[in-house]
Amino acid sequence: RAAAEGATHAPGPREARGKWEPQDHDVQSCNYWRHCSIDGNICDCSGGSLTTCPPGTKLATASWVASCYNPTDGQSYLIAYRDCCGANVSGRCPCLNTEGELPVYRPEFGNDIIWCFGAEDDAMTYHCTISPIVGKAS
Amino acid sequence: RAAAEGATHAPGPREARGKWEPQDHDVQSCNYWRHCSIDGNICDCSGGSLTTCPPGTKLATASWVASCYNPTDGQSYLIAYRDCCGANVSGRCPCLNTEGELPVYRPEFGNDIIWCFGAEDDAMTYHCTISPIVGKAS
Amino acid sequence: ATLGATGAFAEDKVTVPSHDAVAAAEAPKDAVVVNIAKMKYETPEIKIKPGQTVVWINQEAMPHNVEFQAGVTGEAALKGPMLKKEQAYSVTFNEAGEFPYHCTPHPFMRGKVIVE
Amino acid sequence: ATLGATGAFAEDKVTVPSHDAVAAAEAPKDAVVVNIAKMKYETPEIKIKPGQTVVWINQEAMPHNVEFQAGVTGEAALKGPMLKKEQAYSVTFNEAGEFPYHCTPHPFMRGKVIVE
Amino acid sequence: TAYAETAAAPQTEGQKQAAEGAAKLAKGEDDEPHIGTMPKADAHRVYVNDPAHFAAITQQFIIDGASGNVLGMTDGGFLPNPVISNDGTVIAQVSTVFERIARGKRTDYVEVFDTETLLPSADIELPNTPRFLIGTYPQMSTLTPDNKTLLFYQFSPSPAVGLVDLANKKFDRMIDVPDCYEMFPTANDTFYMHCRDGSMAKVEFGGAEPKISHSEVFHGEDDHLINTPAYSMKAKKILWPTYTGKIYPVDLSGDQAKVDKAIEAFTEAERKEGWAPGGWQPIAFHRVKDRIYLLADKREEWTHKDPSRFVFVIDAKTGERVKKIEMGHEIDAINVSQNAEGTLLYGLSTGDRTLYIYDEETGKEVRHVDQLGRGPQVITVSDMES
Amino acid sequence: TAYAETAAAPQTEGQKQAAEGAAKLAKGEDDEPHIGTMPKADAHRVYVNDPAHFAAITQQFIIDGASGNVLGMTDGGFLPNPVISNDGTVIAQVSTVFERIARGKRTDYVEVFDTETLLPSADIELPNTPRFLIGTYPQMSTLTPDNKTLLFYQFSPSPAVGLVDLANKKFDRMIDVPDCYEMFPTANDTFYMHCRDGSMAKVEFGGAEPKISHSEVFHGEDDHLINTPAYSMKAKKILWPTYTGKIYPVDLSGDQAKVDKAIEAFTEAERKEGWAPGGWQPIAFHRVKDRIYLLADKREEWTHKDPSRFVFVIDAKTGERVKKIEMGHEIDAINVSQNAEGTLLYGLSTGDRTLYIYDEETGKEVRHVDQLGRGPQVITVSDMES
Ligand SMILES: [Cu+2]
Ligand SMILES: [Cu+2]
Repeated sequence: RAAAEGATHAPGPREARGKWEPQDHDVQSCNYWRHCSIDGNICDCSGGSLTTCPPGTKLATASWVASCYNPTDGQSYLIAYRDCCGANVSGRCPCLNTEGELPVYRPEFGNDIIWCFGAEDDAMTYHCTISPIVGKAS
Repeated sequence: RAAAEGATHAPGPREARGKWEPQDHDVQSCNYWRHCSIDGNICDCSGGSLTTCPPGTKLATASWVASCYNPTDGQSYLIAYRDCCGANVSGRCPCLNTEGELPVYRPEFGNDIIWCFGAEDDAMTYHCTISPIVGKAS
Repeated sequence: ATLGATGAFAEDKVTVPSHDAVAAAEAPKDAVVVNIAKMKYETPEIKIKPGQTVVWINQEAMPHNVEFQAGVTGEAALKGPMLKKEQAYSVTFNEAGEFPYHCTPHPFMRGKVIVE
Repeated sequence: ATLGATGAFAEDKVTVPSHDAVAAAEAPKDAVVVNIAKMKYETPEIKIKPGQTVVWINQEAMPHNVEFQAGVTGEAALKGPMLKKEQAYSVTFNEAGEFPYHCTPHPFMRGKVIVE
Repeated sequence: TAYAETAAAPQTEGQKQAAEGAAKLAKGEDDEPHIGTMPKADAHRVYVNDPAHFAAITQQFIIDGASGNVLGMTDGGFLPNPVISNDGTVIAQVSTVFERIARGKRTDYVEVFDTETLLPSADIELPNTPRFLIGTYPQMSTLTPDNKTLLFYQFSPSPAVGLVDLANKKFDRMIDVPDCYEMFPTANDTFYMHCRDGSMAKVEFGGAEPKISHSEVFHGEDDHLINTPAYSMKAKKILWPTYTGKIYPVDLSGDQAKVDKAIEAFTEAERKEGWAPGGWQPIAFHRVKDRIYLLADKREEWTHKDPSRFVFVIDAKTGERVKKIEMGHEIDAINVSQNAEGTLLYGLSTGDRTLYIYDEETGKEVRHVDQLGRGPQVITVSDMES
Repeated sequence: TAYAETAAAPQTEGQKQAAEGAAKLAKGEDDEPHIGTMPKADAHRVYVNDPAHFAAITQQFIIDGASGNVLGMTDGGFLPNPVISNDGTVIAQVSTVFERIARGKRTDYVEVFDTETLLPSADIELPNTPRFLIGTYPQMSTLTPDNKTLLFYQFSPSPAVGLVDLANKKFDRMIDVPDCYEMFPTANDTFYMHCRDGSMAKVEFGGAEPKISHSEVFHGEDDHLINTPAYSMKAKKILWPTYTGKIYPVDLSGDQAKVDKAIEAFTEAERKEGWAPGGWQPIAFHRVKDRIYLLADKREEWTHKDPSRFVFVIDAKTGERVKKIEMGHEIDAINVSQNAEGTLLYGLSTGDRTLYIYDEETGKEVRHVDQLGRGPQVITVSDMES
């Protein structure tokens, strides 16, 4: 059907095994540049934003990181993926990207771990992930 | 792809708003004649059978009923839909049929109710439904 | 309440000859009959003497039962089996009192046994 | 442990000047510095005197912190903020003892402050 | 493939966020993650509940109908009932959880959510696990007009209505009721129910003993009144359709329920063609416009819970059909925002897991919100109009 | 449309039930509903776990690979680890639930299921909510060979392995371990782990104090060993592939871990074309046949968790490729039944929520089992062979 204004559904995960082709215009799409190693759901789709947790969840202090390439300025930035916890998984905007993702014995770059450490009330269930920048990739 | 032997997936729910056309050859399909007023999941698909609950669940004593037409012998039988309870919904073979289904104030024919009454341990979550005959429809 | 060999609940006010449904023909002959039909207990209120037995006989295909809530016949609820058409269930009332009951799936089906 | 106006936990063995990360330049000048780089505390074991302050400065983009488990600096765990590059966090150690710590997301990053 | 944008299309939420993120980065501003809060509810706030096909845990989506953005979510247990006040100040649910997922100790409780933080502000356990476990009917849990009392329904072992004192965050009591179902509150101490015998019961619970009276029987045994009528507490009016589309307007504004002349949504010819309502929540009412919306389609008999593709808009005063809207999707539930201007018509597709949003005036679909759980069925709106 | 049957196709479960039901009815036999029991486990028993994309509650499907029938299901909490013994006598899990769905008091526990009734036979709470919450890796929870001790992994605040005494249904103790991950038991008091530094650690916990020793480092920092290697406890052998398909055979049968010559699954030319393993559980091992199965495809770098469409069968002794099987679907996890004759190759598609079953010898798909939850990822089999 014809696209209605403000269509809210994001293109799904990227083509299996395909090249990572980051964009800088839609946070709710899995190929948004900062989501290069995200595993889970994009918080902007369930009441949060690119860098804020939805109301009702708890923000982890810990995170895993990835170095993501920004096509707009040609720089790579370190993204610290912090989980929003204490609620059931949102189910909206699920993505699994693994740029630079390493196995569990290199947990600093591993995205299978439930990175809820440091969230208030010891919240440890996974709702969604935010993609804040913590610095330039070294 | 070519149909593999013993294909286990059942045709889904019937066409929306369509005529009820019961068959007598596949219990795991939503249009099996006894399922004429089933609301939920067919137990045969998750370790039970047409008239038995899967291991690990509890069998309700109560039920709702419907009068279902058997195309094989041209008779109508009263089916007492008993729920198998105490486990999360199976998610396999979901069906919603409403032949003769009545609103909640006629609960004896209503299939929205969680009919787990009488199950052991006061089990009250819904896993699946069996379709035993309790008699000829009067 | 523990079930004794005879089916008797020691501290309860009733005795239950069989916890399973029986064919109507096998129901105790001297019992007071309450027929169930058209979503009703035909005689919703009956009076009996202590020691008498009531037998409920389902006369229709729709399954019914009788259930006495916790505290009525004993500490625990007494939930009779669902009865198919022409199946029966009996309860012997040993003590005086009023014993309301209902049908488990059909709470609007209510009756009472008055023992005096 | 209740947080006093000065940031001091009355019954704890430490004082925390700021619970938030501060710019490295704003770290206490007389503190003993532990740099964090390449997924390590560069000086994983340090010895100080009671009353001295330790400041951890993260020298890389990868976020790190320090966390003292429950029972070490006080009854509750002391979880420092995650530090970005060139951010710092200080703890003043008031009593003698051994204070092991680790990085919350990276348990293999371990260190110890020995106060004597 | 690049996301196609036209000059005319407004920015989506995802695009806005990307632009803001890029701007901040360009200015060298640090990201400062934190937890967001909910905006204040307005007339375009809409709640979608997902009973998830009888799953042991469920979800509710809080959506801004005007933008199609999900504002937040709440978790529920097994078949919870959403409870939303008309003024938008109460977001609550009656819910059930078990100690070990789907078995073990059962707890029925009322949970109230802070409307800004969406964190629980009250958790009130209900004694004796009383609540009726059934597919989600809006009128199985309601608030009184002052928002101070929450009512929930009990079926077994004997019909009753539970009162929960929200102001003091405690369970109050159970009230035995006749063989009647669902609650339609009209005052802070009064609600109506629909009874098995075809009458409406009036229950006044302000005194020491509840006072219960019945209206006349207003429909026959063969008029099957659907489970999810439309109710306007402010108008004290129920619009209650039968399986065939005969709509009973039940006026609760007087001393006793009074049923006005039924409105036939379809002509006899249309009914012969098979036109009849169908879906989970197939009727809505716009109080200020005094309009009825009926979700319907051509259907075989006994398909009253199948989705439908059309909404018939009916003037509640005259019973005349105003228009017929083609929904363009298989719709299971409908509702309408209660504002007079810029009214939105909501159509929820359980199969698509999508809320489709239409301009009520033009009937055109203007946006949609997808990925709404596993089997969303219920749409709740508030009535903030005077 | 009528279900098409050919004379050759065997009856499905649903067809069998229909025929039996019709036969009983024709004979006038009453239905006697009751609760079924599980058959005894055999070599074609296969378990599929659905972590449901991080949902707070999950499910496991117990399947007969030979027929494709689901035999039963178990419920799990958040990211549970399935624990199945090689002799089929233990079906257990390490699980986590919360008092209010996804928040509130957290409980970590081991649950053991009766293999006939599937009812819980043990529920053992773990103190201090120790378990590592992570996507499901088979080796994060294991049994000792005698089935008496269950091991689970703790990550934070410091790596440890928990011991649970299944025989006496109680938590035993935590053992501090070095910066190492996953457990590979070789004896009732010994297990190995893989360490951050690239060595294998041996942990002997039979005495008062655990005795821990390390092998040599056997791989460099740039050899990324995947999270879900294949482990045969009976062979005491791990087949551990890297992201590029270099497979380390880790022999745990001696005094210390010994890593044999790595097997390159792909030639340099193939690797240049992009061939590499990928999926959630992309390697399996058939002990009696001594064969390795590697799920792989042509892929871009850094797509190691994307599904693949091919299984490369490799002789574990010679490192030679035996054959390449076209799976015909996007597969995320594979496993093989351990029987020598009639071996089944299992391919699980998370996206299709379907377990595809292949004749290992011919490589042909012979049946499939669909509707397996929301995001099934893990396949577990027992090794009942001598
Ligand atoms: Cu009855
Ligand atoms: Cu660190």
